[in-house]
This record gives sequence, structure tokens and C-alpha cells, in this order.
Amino acid sequence: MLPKLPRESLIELCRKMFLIRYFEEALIGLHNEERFKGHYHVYIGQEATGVPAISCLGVGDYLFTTHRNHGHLLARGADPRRLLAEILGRRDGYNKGKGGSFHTNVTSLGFPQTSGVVGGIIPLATGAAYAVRAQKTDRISVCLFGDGALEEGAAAESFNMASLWKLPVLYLCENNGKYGQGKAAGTARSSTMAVYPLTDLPAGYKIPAQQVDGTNAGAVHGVVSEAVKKIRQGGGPQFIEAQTVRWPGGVTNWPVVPIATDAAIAWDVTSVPEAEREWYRDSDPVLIFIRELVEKKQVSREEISEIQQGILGVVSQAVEFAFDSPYPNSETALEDVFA
Amino acid sequence: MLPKLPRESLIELCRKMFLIRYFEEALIGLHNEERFKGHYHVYIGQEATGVPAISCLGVGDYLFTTHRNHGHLLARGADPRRLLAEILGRRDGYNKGKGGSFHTNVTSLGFPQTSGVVGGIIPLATGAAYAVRAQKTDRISVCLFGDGALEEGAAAESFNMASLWKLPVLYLCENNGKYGQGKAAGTARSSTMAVYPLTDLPAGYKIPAQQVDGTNAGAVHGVVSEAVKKIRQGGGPQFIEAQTVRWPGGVTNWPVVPIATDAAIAWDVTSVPEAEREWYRDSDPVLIFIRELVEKKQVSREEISEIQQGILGVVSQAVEFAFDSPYPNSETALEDVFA
Amino acid sequence: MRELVYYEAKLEGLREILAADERVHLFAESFLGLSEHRGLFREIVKDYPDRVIAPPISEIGFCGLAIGAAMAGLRPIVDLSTASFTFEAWPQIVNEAANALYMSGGQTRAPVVFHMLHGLRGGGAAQHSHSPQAMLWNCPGLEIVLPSSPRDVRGLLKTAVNSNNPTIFIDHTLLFELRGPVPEADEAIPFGQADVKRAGGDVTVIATSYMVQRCLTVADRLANEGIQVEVVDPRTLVPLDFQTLMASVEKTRRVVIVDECHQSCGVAAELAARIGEAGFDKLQAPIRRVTTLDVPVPYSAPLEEFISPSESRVADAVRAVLS
Amino acid sequence: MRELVYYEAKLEGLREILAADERVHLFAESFLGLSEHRGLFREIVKDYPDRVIAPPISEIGFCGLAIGAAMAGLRPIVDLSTASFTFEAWPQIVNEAANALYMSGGQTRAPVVFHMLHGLRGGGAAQHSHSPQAMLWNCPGLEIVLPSSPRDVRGLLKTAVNSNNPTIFIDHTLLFELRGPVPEADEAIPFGQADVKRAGGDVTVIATSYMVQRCLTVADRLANEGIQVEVVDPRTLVPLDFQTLMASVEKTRRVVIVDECHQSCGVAAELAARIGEAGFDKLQAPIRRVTTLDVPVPYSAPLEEFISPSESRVADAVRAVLS
Ligand SMILES: Cc1ncc(C[n+]2csc(CCOP(=O)(O)OP(=O)(O)O)c2C)c(N)n1
Ligand SMILES: Cc1ncc(C[n+]2csc(CCOP(=O)(O)OP(=O)(O)O)c2C)c(N)n1
Ligand SMILES: [Mg+2]
Ligand SMILES: [Mg+2]
Repeated sequence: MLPKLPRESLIELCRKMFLIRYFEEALIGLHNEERFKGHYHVYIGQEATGVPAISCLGVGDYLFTTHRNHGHLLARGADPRRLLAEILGRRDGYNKGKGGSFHTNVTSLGFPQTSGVVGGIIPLATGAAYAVRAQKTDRISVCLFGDGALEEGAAAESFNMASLWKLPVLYLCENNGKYGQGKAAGTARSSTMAVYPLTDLPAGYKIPAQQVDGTNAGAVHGVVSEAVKKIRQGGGPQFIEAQTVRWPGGVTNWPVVPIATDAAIAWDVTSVPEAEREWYRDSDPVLIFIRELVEKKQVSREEISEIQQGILGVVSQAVEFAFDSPYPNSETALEDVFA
Repeated sequence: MLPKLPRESLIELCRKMFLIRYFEEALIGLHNEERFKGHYHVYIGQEATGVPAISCLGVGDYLFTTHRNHGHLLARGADPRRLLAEILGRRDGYNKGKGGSFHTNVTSLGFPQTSGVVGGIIPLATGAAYAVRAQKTDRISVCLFGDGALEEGAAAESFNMASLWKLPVLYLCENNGKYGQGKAAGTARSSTMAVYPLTDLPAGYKIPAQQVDGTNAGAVHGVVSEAVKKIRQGGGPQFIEAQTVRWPGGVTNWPVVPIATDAAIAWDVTSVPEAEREWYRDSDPVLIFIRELVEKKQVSREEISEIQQGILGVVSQAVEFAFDSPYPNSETALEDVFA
Repeated sequence: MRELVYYEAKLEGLREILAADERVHLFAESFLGLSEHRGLFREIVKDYPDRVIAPPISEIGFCGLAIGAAMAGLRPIVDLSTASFTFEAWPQIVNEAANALYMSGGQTRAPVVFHMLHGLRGGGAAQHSHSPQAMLWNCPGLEIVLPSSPRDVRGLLKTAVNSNNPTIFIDHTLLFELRGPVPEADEAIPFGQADVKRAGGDVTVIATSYMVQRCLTVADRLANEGIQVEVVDPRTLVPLDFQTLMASVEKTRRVVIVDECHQSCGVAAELAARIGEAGFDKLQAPIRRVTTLDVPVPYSAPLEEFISPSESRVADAVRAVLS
Repeated sequence: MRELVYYEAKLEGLREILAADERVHLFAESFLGLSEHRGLFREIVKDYPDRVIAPPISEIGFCGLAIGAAMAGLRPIVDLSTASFTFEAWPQIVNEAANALYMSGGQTRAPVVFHMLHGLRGGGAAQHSHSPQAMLWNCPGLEIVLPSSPRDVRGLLKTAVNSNNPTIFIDHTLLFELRGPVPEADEAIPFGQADVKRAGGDVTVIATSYMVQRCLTVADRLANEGIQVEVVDPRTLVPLDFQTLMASVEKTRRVVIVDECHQSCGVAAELAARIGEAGFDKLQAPIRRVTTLDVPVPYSAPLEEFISPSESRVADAVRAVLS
């Protein structure tokens, strides 16, 4: 399903999804070529959640994200050059090299803190909601986190306060397949979470909660824009669980790219290694989206190709920029401890 | 409603309830006469929860309790002399004076740890349940805590594991009236807990959960003995919320006794100061219990009087014993850091 | 100068702060622990119903919430009541607030104040008697304030709220009834300025929080023995006014450090290590630490007294460095 | 003696422990962090399906659960993975486990082992690089173990599991590939026995965990300059073998302490304070501390190197105490 948006906006969403995909495929390549070290997490497979969801937000809204933040930042308009520079620990990184992949944040885009502590941002995002309400604005706060974060007690504590105090916060839980994988949504038990469907947890705290297919950009756009509207009108917190199927390239701690994503795969998966073929055919949100764009005659396959090429160019520029950026001076390590 | 138990057992419950009541009335008196210092919490008003509930347990079962522990210890058979000695910080206290009111525990009665940290025992009790299951015994673990503890994330985390791993643990939440006070059980909102009824929280984690009137000894005995049976049979965790109305003498941080409890009040409350009369008439679990005992012809009012006198004697002996017990030697402060 | 009782000065400061800056929100049920005066807080709640909120018993949640609110422009003050409960919020304080500015490369400020009551309070026992300042000092990114007088508590609270950094404000119940001079004028006492609470030429006693008052008492007593004790109160550990401490050390060449943390890796350890290094050529005697002994805090009064940095232990240490 | 790689020795010890005592249960997903060898843990899971359980991401919950299980007769080992996550379980570790024996007046034992990977690991950044040993040392009631060699990790793990106290077992990823002698025989290395990892007469370098290996490298280099460094590894902070440390200090009269905690109130502060007091008359130079600088840990490699207790900083400190 396509979001109910004008063609230009749909193309913009398409560009963002490609940007995330190619940015991260490139990133994995660089890591596996040992051009940088360190642990990182990729957003591949969740593009149709973050991109349409974040497109529903206003300029002044706050976003808090986690270890799996690259997609959220790019969806919000972050410069891939500065994001990559940060991941490489370079001077031109958004955080001057101090944050790295786990912590990249961009306050000018509304990201106050990106935390690598599972569950760490849930109270923080709830607090930003408290602030914007106290300031009598109509801004909202959005908390983007994984299904695992619900296992942390901090989630439950935050839901309680958000509900008691009717705070303007959207909890967007991205359930990337650890739970309920391959089963009908919300029916399967997880080995680490007894609450199922997951929405039962916020619902217990009287927070309206719903599930959505996170590979379906139109469905995501629909529920998120609706939720954002309610929150902005003073309706208090909302919870959305977006379900995606984990990308097979990212199931271990050290991702590998089974095949570089190409629009052509949307119509013919035979080039994909057999083990991963099912995912690219049924669950790849980028391919699903462009297939629909073409089916619904919003764009032609040629246009898709052009977009793809354009984004590949943007990504290679980002790689060049980031590697050209020098490491920060050692003494800068002593700065920014106190304001 | 009376517990379905032989007359002797009912009398034993009656004795335990009186013991708790008189022990704590004495304690409050001693404090207000400045015969000891320090903060403490009383169980008055909750006697018909702890006494019948604990009577359902076996010798080998574990019990974990909180800052509000005196009633649980006495219900389980703790010696009031040694309990009081502990509260006074004396050598003959159960914890050699190192624990005090907040931490009195008696391992020989199955109390491994009494924690003054709200929510602190919920993981601990869940862990003892893990252990007895691993040891292939049919023991169970019982966790006795207040409604406020559900606000701590540690509660949610523990419920999750207890449910996932089907652990033999009984969560007995004593809701002493902060929530839903004076309103129909479970319908009122609290200013600090969005989940209502409280049983919705464990239920979200798929833990069978029910409410019971905590001033009704028979009802408590019924649901607890049923729950204990299910747990012992391998049915996994159970949650019970017992609702009581907070004793007016204990609403502030420093309790005062409006009137010394006397069995006669069960039949005539005119001697009670007006402000507290309603509580003694409608909500005092000890008076409700003895009224029923007499109504159901289990005991006569004379027998009640005798029991009462006997317990008053026990309590004054405890006071004497505890004050006679010397303070521990200073150097013992350096012992018991490591086993 | 007029005199106020400590709790009055504290509440006055709080009122002035609330009146001056509407970004200040309080997450608190009282601010005065179990003290008899806690009822006074209710008046503040009445005057600022929209800016004082009593949170659930959810420390990690409400501390994190306050940090997030600070990031979004408020100036929250969070009351954790007993300092031991700070542990419940540890991940938010030490791993979110403390790191926010740094890991964002200077982008994100978290100007939140965490208020708590530390130390041996008489019967607090093992779980309610902590002094977490040493653990927190091991965590860069937090400012740490320890007032010890009516004037200081009011003046430092103002600076704490105006600071752009997360600030730990550690108070002590046993100070509440202390009377002392407090200026009428609005006074913010800057961080990083140690205060020589009593001048003396024989021994430098560095003390924090309630221990300052205890050491002043001991100093009076020792004066009768002819020993002139200089009592120096750092007032803030982060930032630390090491210069003022060293100036005193260079004068007396003998040092006793008194604080209520447990001994190992406590505040006294850090001060002793720094002074030991910087003052190596000056010191005439080994630096003595008087701290809470390294055992959990016992309930029973004589046991608690035995492990505490008591007057007699302080006096003995002073005599020892002079012998 | 045969040689093993560190991670092999560690897993061998774990296997021996599981085989010897059925009270041992593991709450863990790997035990080897992100290392390439983490797959090996799966074999252990296969062999002990009922005694290894992967908990939810609920640190306060599963640490508390393990403590409760220990109180009820098991000997749980909990893997917290990165030491920074220990903060999530702080209240259970420092306010329940540490106090259990004491506040029960000797009744309740909590023989649980908390295992974690501390320190600068390369790109861990501010939130994943903590060394919580100093904070934990400030909390009486916990034993603290820091292995630094294949032999030590196996032998100390055994003692940790057999201990009747809550024990913090702090390991370091950067040790995993180290090769060294490990006896075939079952060996439990007692707590409270420092190990002179290298003898030398000029300077005592006290180091812990991975820093021991770093200091051995520096010692080799300095030997070429004619400086004989003695490297002493306390192995356990609680209990601390202060005697062995002081024996070395009395021999060399010059001390450098190297550890990865942040400087203020770190492990080095405590050791410096104790040695400064006990060795006042012996020391020929001020004690130098080489620690992680007092800033949150930056991500970028050259920044991380700059704030770390690096080889060059250790070497400089050794030269400084000799000059
Ligand atoms: C408090 C804490 N515990 C453990 C970890 C280690 N960790 C990093 S990512 C992760 C899984 C998180 O799962 P989820 O929230 O579903 O996010 P996903 O990675 O699936 O997007 C874990 C356990 C952590 N970062 N923080
Ligand atoms: C972690 C923590 N936070 C706060 C407190 C202070 N405190 C002591 S008792 C209490 C209220 C507890 O309410 P509830 O659990 O309902 O127990 P009740 O006293 O009503 O029996 C609070 C907040 C504490 N002891 N521990
Ligand atoms: Mg996930
Ligand atoms: Mg209650």
C-alpha cells in the first residue's frame, strides 16, 4: 500500500529508502574491507517504517533513537557525509568523532540523544514530551526503539508516567522479527518476552496501542500520521508496534551483504542467493515499495533506475568525504565534558 | 467470611492477629515515649491478609518481605521478643541488631532477605523460585510487597521471567488503600499508577492474577490456598492483590494509636474517636474476624477476652525482654561483612 | 547578617529559584526527607501546582524523564529523597546525563539537578545510609555539590539550577536544624570555590557536608588542647578548588580528610592521592583519612557510631598527624 | 607447562566448574562478548541445557533473580556482558547482594558471581567502556576479581564460584587472544594473593586486568633503558593483598599505579592513598597514577588512545618517579 501522498512526496520517500539501503550496504563493505573498526548496527529491512513514519513529523518535534539509528537520521534529512564521518570517528562527524555509530545525534534535526543503552531513551523521550507540554507548544516527542527495549523496566516506568500525565509522546517500537518471526503477527511467543502481543504492555498502562506491518509504507504512514494528529491535539501518548522481518544479512553481530540491492530484483529475484531469496522477495521493504510505485504508475522503472543511480552517487561522495575528513586533534578529547 | 479451617486453627489465626496488633500498638507507644528512635512501618490493618495467607504455606517455603514486615514475621511464628530486640538494635535481635525494623529476617523461618528498597525483593523472590525448581523440590517462593512496588520497573522485569520460565512463585501484593481508597475495588485511578486494576500488569505478562478483599480472612485463605496448590503442582506463577483500607493511625510517617484495640470495640465503636470510628467499624480486619468467630459460634466473647489478655502478656514480656537485651559490642560492627 | 535555620534557608532558596525561572520544575514529594518540616513543602506545591509533580516510585523513569526534559529546555530539579535510591536511577544518571554533552560533541545539554540526602542519619541501616558522591565523582560529566551551612545550601542551590550541566546536589538531614548567617540579598555561590570554615595553623582538616560541622566542633575542643585546626570545605567536588586546599596544606603541612563515604575509593582517597602527589615535598606526616569504615552500615546505634567518622576518631587523627 | 589462549583457559575453567558442581547455573548468552569465539559458548549450552539460560534484556531483574537463587542454594554465574550494563542492575548488586550477609546478622549468604567485560575496547565510546571496579570497591560486601592471564582467569573463576560471597568478576576483551601457561591440574587461585608478574628493583608498577599486560610490555621496553620495573598484579581488590604490594614498595621506594578506571576516586586513588599513608617514610618520589583521564570515553580511535593509560603514559610515569 502506498502512503496517501502526492507523487513528489512518494519519490522523496523512495529516495530516502534507497539512501538508507545504499549507505548501509556501503558501510558494511567498508567494515568488511577493514577500512574501519568497531561495532555498528544496520537499519536494512526497516526502511518502510522509519522513512514514512518520520515524514509525518513536524520541524520542531523531538526524536530519540538507539544503536540502530542510521535509518532514522537519514530519513530525517541528515547529511550522509557527516553521518559516515561520525561512524569513522572523523572531525566532520556530527558529534566531532566523539559519538560514533551508537550515538550519532543531530540536535538541529531534533535528535537530542542517541543512546546505545537498550531502553535508555524511553524515559528521555518521555521527558522531552513533558517539556514541550510545559512550554505550551504543540510539539511532540517521538521515541524510536526495538522490541527488546520493552524487556527493560525503564519502559514500563515511562509508560506509566506518560499515561498518568497525558504526555505528547509517540512510542514507535520497531519489532524487527526477533519476536513472532515467520508467524502471524502477534501470535507467537518469544523466548524473552511473555507479553504478547507486545501492544498489551502499553495498553495495560492505558496507552492506545496498535500494530502495523512495518514493511508496508502506506500502512505505516497511515497509522503514524493518525497517531501524531491525536497526540498533537492533546490526546496523550500513543504506541505503535511496527513489525518487520529481520534482514538475513544482519542476523549476526557482524553484517554481510548477500547481494547489493538493485531495483531489478524487485521483479526478478533469481540473482539472489537461495538462502536469502525469500526475504528479498517477500519482506524487503524497499523492493516492495518500488514495486508498488511502478504498479500504481507513480514512476516508471527507468525513473527508479535514475533515482537509484543518483543515490549511489550520493553515497560514494559520502564515502569520499568521510575518508577525507581528518581525525580530530587528540586534545579535543578533553573538551565538551562541561558546558 | 471465616477460613474453612478447624476451630483450633481459627483460634490460632485469631491469636496471630492479636499478636500483630498488640505488638505494634506497643511499638508505637514505645516510639512516641522516645524509648527508641528511628523510622518503622506498621502492619496494622493488614492482619487478615498476612495471617491467613502465610498459614497456607509449608515449612520449606521461602518468604521475602519489605519495610512492612513485622506482621509477616509474626504470622510465620517469629518470636516477638527477638523481633522487638531487633527493632531496638539489641544483641538478641534476629539480626544481632544489624538489620533493624526495615531488614528483620529469620532464615530458619524461610525469610532469606527483607529489603527496605521498594521493589527490591521482587527479583529476589523470583530467583528463589528459580532455585527451588532447579533443585527439583516442591517448595515455592512467596513475595509479599505493597502496591507501590508495582511502580518499579523491577516488578515488570520479574513478572516477565517468572512467566517465561514458569517459576513457582506467588506474588502477594498488599494494596493498603493508597490506590482505590474508599472506592469500589479496582475502579479508581491512582495518581501514581496508570494500570488499573493493578492485576492488569501481571496479567499482561500472562500471569494469572486476581483480587481479594484483604480484610476478609476467609476470602484470603481461599484464594491463597488455591494459588499455592496450583503453583506447587507446576502451574507457574500466580498474582494476588489483597485490598485493605489504610489504618488512619498509620497514614503519616510517624504512626499514632487513636485507641488501643479492645475486643469490645467489635460490638460497640462509641469509644473510638469520631475521626477513626468508620475504620474501626468497617475496615478493621481483626475486629471483623473476631466478630465473625463469635457470630459463627467458634468462640465466645469470654474466650476472645482470654486470648486478648494472653497476647497482651506475651507482648509485655517481649518489651521487657527486648529492653533487657544489651546493645551489641561495638566491634561486632566489623563482623559479618564476608562469609 | 540575619540568621536562618538550614531548612529555612534551603526552602527560601528554592522559592527564589521557582519565582525567578519558570523553566524550573520539581519532581518531588518533599525536599526535606522525613524531617518534621516536610509539611512546609506543601505550601510550595500550592504555589506552583503546575511545576511540582510527585512521581511514582520509579526512579529510573522519573530521573530519565527529568534529563529528557532538561534536554528539551527545562531546568528540572529531581528529589531522590534518600541518596541510596539514586542507585535505582544509576544508568540514567551516569550513562545518559553524564555523557550527553560529550558524546554529542557538544550539542546536547542536560541541565538537571539531582537532589538527595546522604549519609549516616541514625538508624538508616545498610540500605538507606549511602554516600554516593565518590561513585559519582568517578563518573566524569557530573558536577557534585555538598553544602554544609545555611548560607551555602541556599547559594549553591542557585548555582546548581543555573548550571548548564547535570548537577548532583547532596544534602544531609543532620544539617537541617543548624542555624547560621544568610544574607538577605540573592546570592549564588559559585562552584569551585572552597571555603575555609575555620582558620588555623597546625593541621588542615578537609571535610565535606555534615562532616564540616562535626570537624568545627572537634576544632573547638582541640583549641583547648592548644591545637589550631584549619577546617576547609571544598563545597563542590566537581569542580574542585584544589588551589585553596593546597594553600592550606602548604601552610600546615599536615592533613586529615574527613568524609562519610566508605573508605575504599571514597572521596578521601581521591583527595589524599592528589594531595599526596602535589604535596609530596611539603607533608610532615602521612595524610590520615577518617571515613565510614568499610562495612555495610549497621542499624544499632552503638554499632553505627562505631563505624562512623565520629568526633573522637577525627580528634585522634588530628593528634596523630601532629605526633 | 602447556600453553593455552586466554579464552580457551576461561572456557575450560567454566566447563570444569559446571561439571563439578550442579548448583552452578549460568545466566548468559555468550560469556565472550562480541569476540569471534562466542560460538564456542553454544557447545556449553548444548551440554547443560537446563543450567544455562539466556535472560531477557532485564539486568536488574535477572541479576536480582540470580541473587535470590543464590540465597536459596544455587551458585549462579551471571554474565552482564559489557560492564556498563552493570549499572542497570546497580540496586540489586550494591544494595541487596552486598548487604545480605551483614544486615541479616550473618544469616543469609548470596554466593553469586557477576561476570562482565570492562574498559576501553576500541570504539566502545562513552556508554560501553566503563570500569566499574572503583565504584564497586566503595561498596563493602563484594569481592572483586580482575584476572590478567590465562592461568589467572581459570584459577580465579573457580575460587569465585566457590566463594560464599557475592563476587564481581571483571574481565577484559583485549586479553582474550593472549597465550600463556596453564597447568593441566585443576587449580583454584586463592583470593587475596597478589602476583609479582615481573620482578625488578627500581620501580613498583601496580597494575590490574589488561593493564598488567600493557605494563609488562612497557617494562620490557624500559629494561632496554636500564630501568628494572617490578610489575605487581593484586588480582583481587577485595580481599586485597596489601602486604605483597608494600613489600615491593619497600624494596623499590617508587610507585606507579596503572588502572583503567577514570582517575577521580578510581582504584589507583585508593591504592595511592593507602600506600601513601603506610609508606610515608619509605617513598622517594610521589606516587604517580596512570588512569583513564577524567572525561567520558570518546569514540574516535586517536581520542580514545589519548585518554587511555597508554604505554607511553606508563613509561613517562615510570621515568618521572625515577627522576
Ligand atoms: C542495557 C543494555 N543491555 C544490553 C545491551 C546489548 N544489546 C545491544 S543491542 C541489543 C538487542 C536489542 O534488541 P532490540 O531492542 O529489539 O533492538 P534491535 O537491535 O533488534 O533493533 C542488546 C541486548 C545494551 N546495549 N544495553
Ligand atoms: C527504591 C525506593 N524508593 C523509595 C523508597 C521510599 N519509600 C519507602 S516506603 C514507600 C512507599 C511504598 O508503598 P507500598 O509499596 O505501597 O508499600 P506500603 O508502605 O504502602 O506498604 C516509599 C516510596 C524506598 N524505600 N525505596
Ligand atoms: Mg529487535
Ligand atoms: Mg501501599
